[in-house]
Amino acid sequence: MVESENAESSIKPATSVTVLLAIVLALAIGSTVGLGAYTFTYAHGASYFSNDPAACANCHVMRDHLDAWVKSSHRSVATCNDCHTPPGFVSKYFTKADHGFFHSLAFTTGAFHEPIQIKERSLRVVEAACRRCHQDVVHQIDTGTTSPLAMSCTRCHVDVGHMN
Amino acid sequence: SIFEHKQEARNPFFRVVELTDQTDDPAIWGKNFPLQYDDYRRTIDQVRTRYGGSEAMERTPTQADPRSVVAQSRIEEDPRLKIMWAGYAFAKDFREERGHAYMLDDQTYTERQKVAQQPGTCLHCHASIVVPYEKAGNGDLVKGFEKFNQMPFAEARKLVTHPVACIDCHEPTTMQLRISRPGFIEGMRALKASQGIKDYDVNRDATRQEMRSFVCGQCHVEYYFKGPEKRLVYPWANGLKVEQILAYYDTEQFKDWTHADTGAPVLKAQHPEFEMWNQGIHARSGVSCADCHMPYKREGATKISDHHVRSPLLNINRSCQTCHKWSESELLARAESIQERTLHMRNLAMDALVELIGDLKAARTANPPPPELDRAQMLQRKAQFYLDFVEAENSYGFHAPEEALRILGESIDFARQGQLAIRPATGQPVPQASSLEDQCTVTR
Amino acid sequence: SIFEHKQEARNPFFRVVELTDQTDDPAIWGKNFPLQYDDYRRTIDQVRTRYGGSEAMERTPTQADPRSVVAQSRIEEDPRLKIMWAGYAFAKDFREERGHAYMLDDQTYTERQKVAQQPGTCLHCHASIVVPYEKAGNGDLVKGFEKFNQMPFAEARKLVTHPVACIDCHEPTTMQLRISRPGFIEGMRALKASQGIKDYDVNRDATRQEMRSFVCGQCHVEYYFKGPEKRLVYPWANGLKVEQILAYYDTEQFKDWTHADTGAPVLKAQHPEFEMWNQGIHARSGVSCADCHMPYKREGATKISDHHVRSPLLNINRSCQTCHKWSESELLARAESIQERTLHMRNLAMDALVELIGDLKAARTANPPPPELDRAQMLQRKAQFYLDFVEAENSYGFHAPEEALRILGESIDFARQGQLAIRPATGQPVPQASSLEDQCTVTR
Ligand code: HEC
Ligand code: HEC
Ligand code: HEC
Ligand code: HEC
Ligand code: HEC
Ligand code: HEC
Ligand code: HEC
Ligand code: HEC
Ligand code: HEC
Ligand code: HEC
Ligand code: HEC
Ligand code: HEC
Ligand code: HEC
Ligand code: HEC
Ligand SMILES: [Ca+2]
Ligand SMILES: [Ca+2]
Repeated sequence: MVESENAESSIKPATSVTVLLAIVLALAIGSTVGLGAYTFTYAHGASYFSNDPAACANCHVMRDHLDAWVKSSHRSVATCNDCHTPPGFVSKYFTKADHGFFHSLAFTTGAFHEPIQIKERSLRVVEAACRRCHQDVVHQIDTGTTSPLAMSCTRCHVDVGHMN
Repeated sequence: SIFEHKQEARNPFFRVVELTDQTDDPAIWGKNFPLQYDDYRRTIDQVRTRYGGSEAMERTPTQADPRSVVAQSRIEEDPRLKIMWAGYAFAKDFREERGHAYMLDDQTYTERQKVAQQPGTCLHCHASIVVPYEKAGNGDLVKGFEKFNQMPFAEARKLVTHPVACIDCHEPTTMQLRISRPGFIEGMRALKASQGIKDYDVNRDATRQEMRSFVCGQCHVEYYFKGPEKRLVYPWANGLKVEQILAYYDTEQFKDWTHADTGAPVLKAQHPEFEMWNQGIHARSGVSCADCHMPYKREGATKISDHHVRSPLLNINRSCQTCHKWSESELLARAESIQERTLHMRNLAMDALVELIGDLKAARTANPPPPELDRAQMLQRKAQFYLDFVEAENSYGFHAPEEALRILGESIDFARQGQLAIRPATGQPVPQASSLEDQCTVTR
Repeated sequence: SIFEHKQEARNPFFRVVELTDQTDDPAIWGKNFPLQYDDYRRTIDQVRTRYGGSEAMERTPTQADPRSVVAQSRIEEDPRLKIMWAGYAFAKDFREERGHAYMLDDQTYTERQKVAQQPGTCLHCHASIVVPYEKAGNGDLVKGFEKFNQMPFAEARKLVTHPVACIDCHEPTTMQLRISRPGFIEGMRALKASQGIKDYDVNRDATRQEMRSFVCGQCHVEYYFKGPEKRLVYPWANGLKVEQILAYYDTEQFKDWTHADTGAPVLKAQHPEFEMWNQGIHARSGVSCADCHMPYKREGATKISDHHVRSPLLNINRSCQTCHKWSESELLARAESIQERTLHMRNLAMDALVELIGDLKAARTANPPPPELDRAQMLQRKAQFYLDFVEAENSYGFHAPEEALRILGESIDFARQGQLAIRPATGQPVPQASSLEDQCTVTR
């Protein structure tokens, strides 16, 4: 099952921050060497920092997800980053760096599982995003736990963002 | 951030009255949670689906039974049930179950109370009993449970007032789900122990999603009364599958009654919804009872769990369509085609069992009785328990379609083998007048 | 690298040779579609899954049978099959099926060719036959089909060279899917007629998604040879369910052979994958054979259909995970638990059938033979066809789990009723020397 109480609770900003900053800055000034960086610029890396869904679809492997998003109920109300990046400058750009840099790497090496599956950490980001917009709707049901995965929205609303 | 949001979420309820462990009247809880309370009261509705729900049948109230409406009788719908249960209270009165609002009355006034002396144990699943148990046990739930088990039903009945209520599923201060039934707590401990998990505590160890099914598993399960103390026990020490439960009863040498026509030591299976659901694809996929029977509904600005617990087929858009994109009519057709197939095999199994019972009846009077009579009786016990395990399960196979068909197929095999056990071997000619003559002339 | 990815994205494939209705050599098609061709050739791989795939068994080639590798023998794995098929070619040789690359050789060299004289009809499903049919019919596919049906196998065999190839499923200029098999075209017309749809033309009326299953349904179906013309017919005029197909054979008064031990007029079911899939939840949900057995795979920037047709359980991420979020191991476990349950019931049904065959064997020699012998033989025909319908279906129930269990349950019931039919009634004492004496004294 998708959801599990034992799944320990959400991102630990404290520890992450430093790591993130490092990567983010590195990317920003483009001083990272190797394919990753090459790909990053080639795939319009800069557009990572925009909210344009097309930015994500620079990668054809993201194309299906863009298409599925266009068919989804959220097409007109939420873009990729609304769901896939947490709020707050640092964590937001860390996540983008993750999608941008590590995905670039994975994409270039071709070393990733197909079909692409969301990672637990990313799912946490998404689950938190649901609550960001729908607090009022769910405040009664979303109780009594500190892990967003303990009460998973996507368990039932799996295709709000991507309608296949 | 997530954290702040969570903190707010912790206690999202605006309370007008304080609720304690003594508050068993749902009307008082309703002051704090009017939406849930309104739906809860609607379990009084009676609507029939093709195989479920229930039909409101008018009746003229009597002194003994003041009910003016009951659900349809199952034993009149299918008289073969009377043959299966010959000699047991269920052959006198067995009705389609209906909404939670009726549980206390239906238990109190069923004919089954008249033909047999029932213990207070019965109330474990038909009343709001947390407070009464604690009172009877001076604060000790299990002690109270044991006291109730040993009272006669009539005496125990005086100590309860409500059908299942808020306090039976909720912890009053946080509104978290909570298991209040000793039968389930002990049953789960035995089950987990059989899987190598020591002293499992359901209220401590279960996930929130599990609790959304466990609160129902408190009552929607197979059970029996153990020993002279009439302790309520869920027979799960070997596992939840029909063969594991039967094996448990065999080692306990337990029988519910002796079959009137055949003398076989037989068992009555009762509403194993929780056990069957566990064998199905939905449970395997993490889908809980509440997901389907208490789906979320939008009330004004917020979502709440629909406390009008009922057949999901009366509420397909909320119960099924969030997960399944098919149309309501298509989803209804899918559920009904599963139920139809189950019913078809259930009828074949019922015919086989009735024929076995007929043969056993004849065989007992035969002189000499066939040598394999005992084996045939044990095969009846098996065939009957397997069949009743699906018959008594109230989803007509939907909760676990493949398991239901597997069980019915095996039931047919047991019943037919029982018939074969008490017949002369094939090839042995039926003695006919003529052939007898011949043999006589030979001997002459 | 990503640069190439973008290049490929622009132009997935361009043609180097022209393909016509005469081009039956897949190697030539492969020049235009190297990716599909490479995968197509990999159907020579032999990998075993828990219940499927196939195992490569070494053997020393002989003059008569030059194969150095075959698949494992099913009749050695389960000798009860020989009893079920006593007196029929399948009792001599029946192996696990393997990849498409072997279809022509396996058909040519099976022992079944030696013990019985087979017609050219067989090749309809074991060779690339579009071009040979048209040649034989001077451009008329159906005429060619009829000619082949009436030749002896050996003669017809000389006219074909390839196993199923591109042209058997594709129209060469557009690459659209196309049905080339008269058996399927006529079978579908009969089926649709029974549903009130007049002169249905599969190549004209089928949707693209339907075609993704129909191309497989050309061969993965139950069939028989009708009349002296040995015309290949798919028995679908009443529908695709087992009882509808049996009813068809009964009205045609058709039997495959007379059972050697029992004299019953029995039938052999063969690979009804298409029929069973039609009864399952996947078909109902619009999931085609190709979705699972030829899933899309990414080759650079383009997605192609995996032409390495094989067990989806060897390719779970592409075959299942596009629709199911569960892990590979969980999906494997789900499929295998369905197959395990099917196998369990299949074994119970097999035991029941074998016992019926034993009883019938004894009953025939009895004097006088039991009056109900014919009825028992007809029950064997039924029980055996039902069992074989699941046994011969190659997914071990996965294509339609509930239907498979329903069929097996009914098969058990038929077999046991057959046994009962030829036994003296219960309660009738077995005639014993003593009791006979008594009766004699009485008559004196
Ligand atoms: C450079 C190409 C590329 C771009 C641009 C790209 N992705 Fe990805 N993405 C990938 C690849 C490759 C994977 C698979 C990685 C894996 O599974 O290990 C992936 C996986 C993912 C996943 C699932 C894995 C996970 O981390 O949970 C998410 C979610 C995702 N991408 C979102 C996005 C979003 C949102 C954007 C735009 C802000 C984006 N991607 C832009 C290539 C890309
Ligand atoms: C309304 C919220 C929402 C929006 C907007 C959204 N997604 Fe998602 N996305 C999700 C959810 C929820 C999942 C996880 C689905 C699951 O559990 O399988 C997901 C999963 C993914 C995955 C991993 C594949 C998978 O099925 O697990 C990728 C890649 C992805 N999204 C990319 C994108 C891209 C690119 C966009 C913008 C075009 C986008 N998403 C927009 C909610 C959203
Ligand atoms: C950027 C804000 C935003 C995010 C993030 C977001 N939503 Fe929504 N959602 C909306 C809006 C706006 C609507 C449409 C108005 C309404 O119905 O409230 C909506 C509608 C919905 C609906 C009703 C329509 C439908 O699709 O059935 C559901 C359910 C829903 N959201 C669930 C989710 C879930 C689950 C997530 C996280 C995976 C999510 N939303 C993420 C803003 C958001
Ligand atoms: C067990 C299944 C389930 C889970 C888990 C679930 N929902 Fe829902 N949700 C539903 C159903 C059913 C409805 C439709 C209610 C109705 O139609 O009255 C719904 C409706 C909604 C709506 C639309 C309300 C409206 O009509 O405008 C939103 C928004 C929403 N859910 C968000 C969420 C979020 C956010 C979460 C996680 C905190 C969540 N849901 C968890 C089943 C679920
Ligand atoms: C995936 C959805 C689903 C889940 C999960 C589920 N049920 Fe059901 N249940 C159904 C359906 C559908 C029916 C058939 C209703 C009908 O025939 O009208 C049903 C029938 C019932 C009935 C008989 C209802 C009637 O109308 O007569 C009871 C009692 C019941 N379920 C209890 C449970 C319990 C207890 C659980 C958990 C242990 C559970 N169900 C889990 C869908 C579900
Ligand atoms: C305290 C015991 C108890 C608990 C807890 C309980 N039930 Fe019941 N339930 C009953 C009884 C008793 C009946 C039959 C009432 C009658 O027929 O008078 C019943 C009837 C039902 C019915 C049949 C309604 C109909 O129309 O036929 C459904 C559905 C059902 N319960 C589902 C659930 C679900 C889901 C849960 C958990 C959320 C649950 N029950 C919890 C005892 C319980
Ligand atoms: C382990 C929980 C449990 C116990 C103990 C229990 N019941 Fe029930 N009872 C249920 C549930 C759940 C239903 C609803 C499902 C059903 O009817 O199959 C029900 C339904 C009923 C019904 C309505 C349907 C019918 O059978 O006519 C009656 C009457 C009834 N019970 C009487 C009794 C009596 C009398 C006893 C004690 C001998 C008893 N119950 C003990 C759980 C229980
Ligand atoms: C048969 C069991 C049962 C009974 C009785 C019951 N509830 Fe619930 N209740 C549930 C379940 C299951 C949930 C969902 C909890 C979760 O998802 O954690 C729930 C959730 C709630 C919630 C949280 C918000 C929501 O709607 O999901 C409130 C508030 C609530 N119930 C109030 C009540 C009140 C008031 C009563 C009595 C009138 C009551 N309940 C009776 C089973 C029950
Ligand atoms: C919270 C999600 C959820 C809900 C609610 C739900 N289902 Fe399902 N259902 C599933 C999953 C998951 C499966 C397993 C197949 C899969 O993995 O997609 C499934 C399988 C099924 C199947 C195929 C099983 C079989 O035996 O062929 C049917 C039919 C079905 N559901 C009907 C229903 C109906 C009817 C309801 C409402 C009463 C319902 N479901 C409610 C998630 C759900
Ligand atoms: C939803 C997925 C799915 C669909 C659709 C499907 N199959 Fe299968 N098929 C399977 C699985 C899983 C197996 C079991 C494979 C195994 O046991 O290794 C299987 C087994 C088989 C086998 C035996 C393969 C072997 O390895 O021995 C054949 C032949 C077959 N299918 C043909 C078909 C045909 C023809 C159709 C359409 C009429 C079809 N299948 C539709 C999933 C599917
Ligand atoms: C021309 C007839 C024909 C057509 C068309 C055909 N098959 Fe087959 N298929 C066969 C034969 C014959 C075999 C067995 C070959 C052997 O054992 O030598 C076979 C074997 C298989 C196997 C078993 C492979 C194994 O490892 O056991 C699968 C799976 C299969 N086919 C699936 C399909 C699917 C899916 C389609 C359609 C896309 C299809 N077939 C189309 C005749 C055909
Ligand atoms: C209607 C299509 C069709 C016809 C006609 C047909 N086959 Fe097959 N054959 C198949 C399919 C599909 C398979 C693979 C599935 C299986 O083995 O069950 C197969 C498998 C086989 C195999 C390998 C497995 C085994 O049984 O040992 C042999 C040998 C074989 N066929 C021989 C023959 C012979 C001989 C004939 C003619 C008497 C014949 N076939 C006619 C479709 C057909
Ligand atoms: C047993 C049937 C079968 C055979 C034999 C077959 N194909 Fe296909 N082929 C299919 C199916 C099914 C599709 C998917 C078509 C669709 O979705 O419309 C397909 C699709 C294709 C496509 C379209 C692109 C793609 O991959 O989806 C090409 C090109 C192709 N096949 C080439 C070939 C070649 C070359 C051969 C011979 C080496 C061949 N096929 C043999 C069944 C077959
Ligand atoms: C193209 C989509 C698709 C593919 C591919 C697919 N499935 Fe399914 N599967 C479904 C649908 C749809 C259902 C029906 C339940 C529902 O409506 O969600 C289902 C149901 C199931 C069920 C529940 C049925 C039951 O009898 O309990 C299982 C198990 C399952 N699939 C396994 C598999 C496996 C294993 C594969 C790969 C071999 C596979 N599926 C491939 C769409 C698919
Ligand atoms: Ca009911
Ligand atoms: Ca095989």
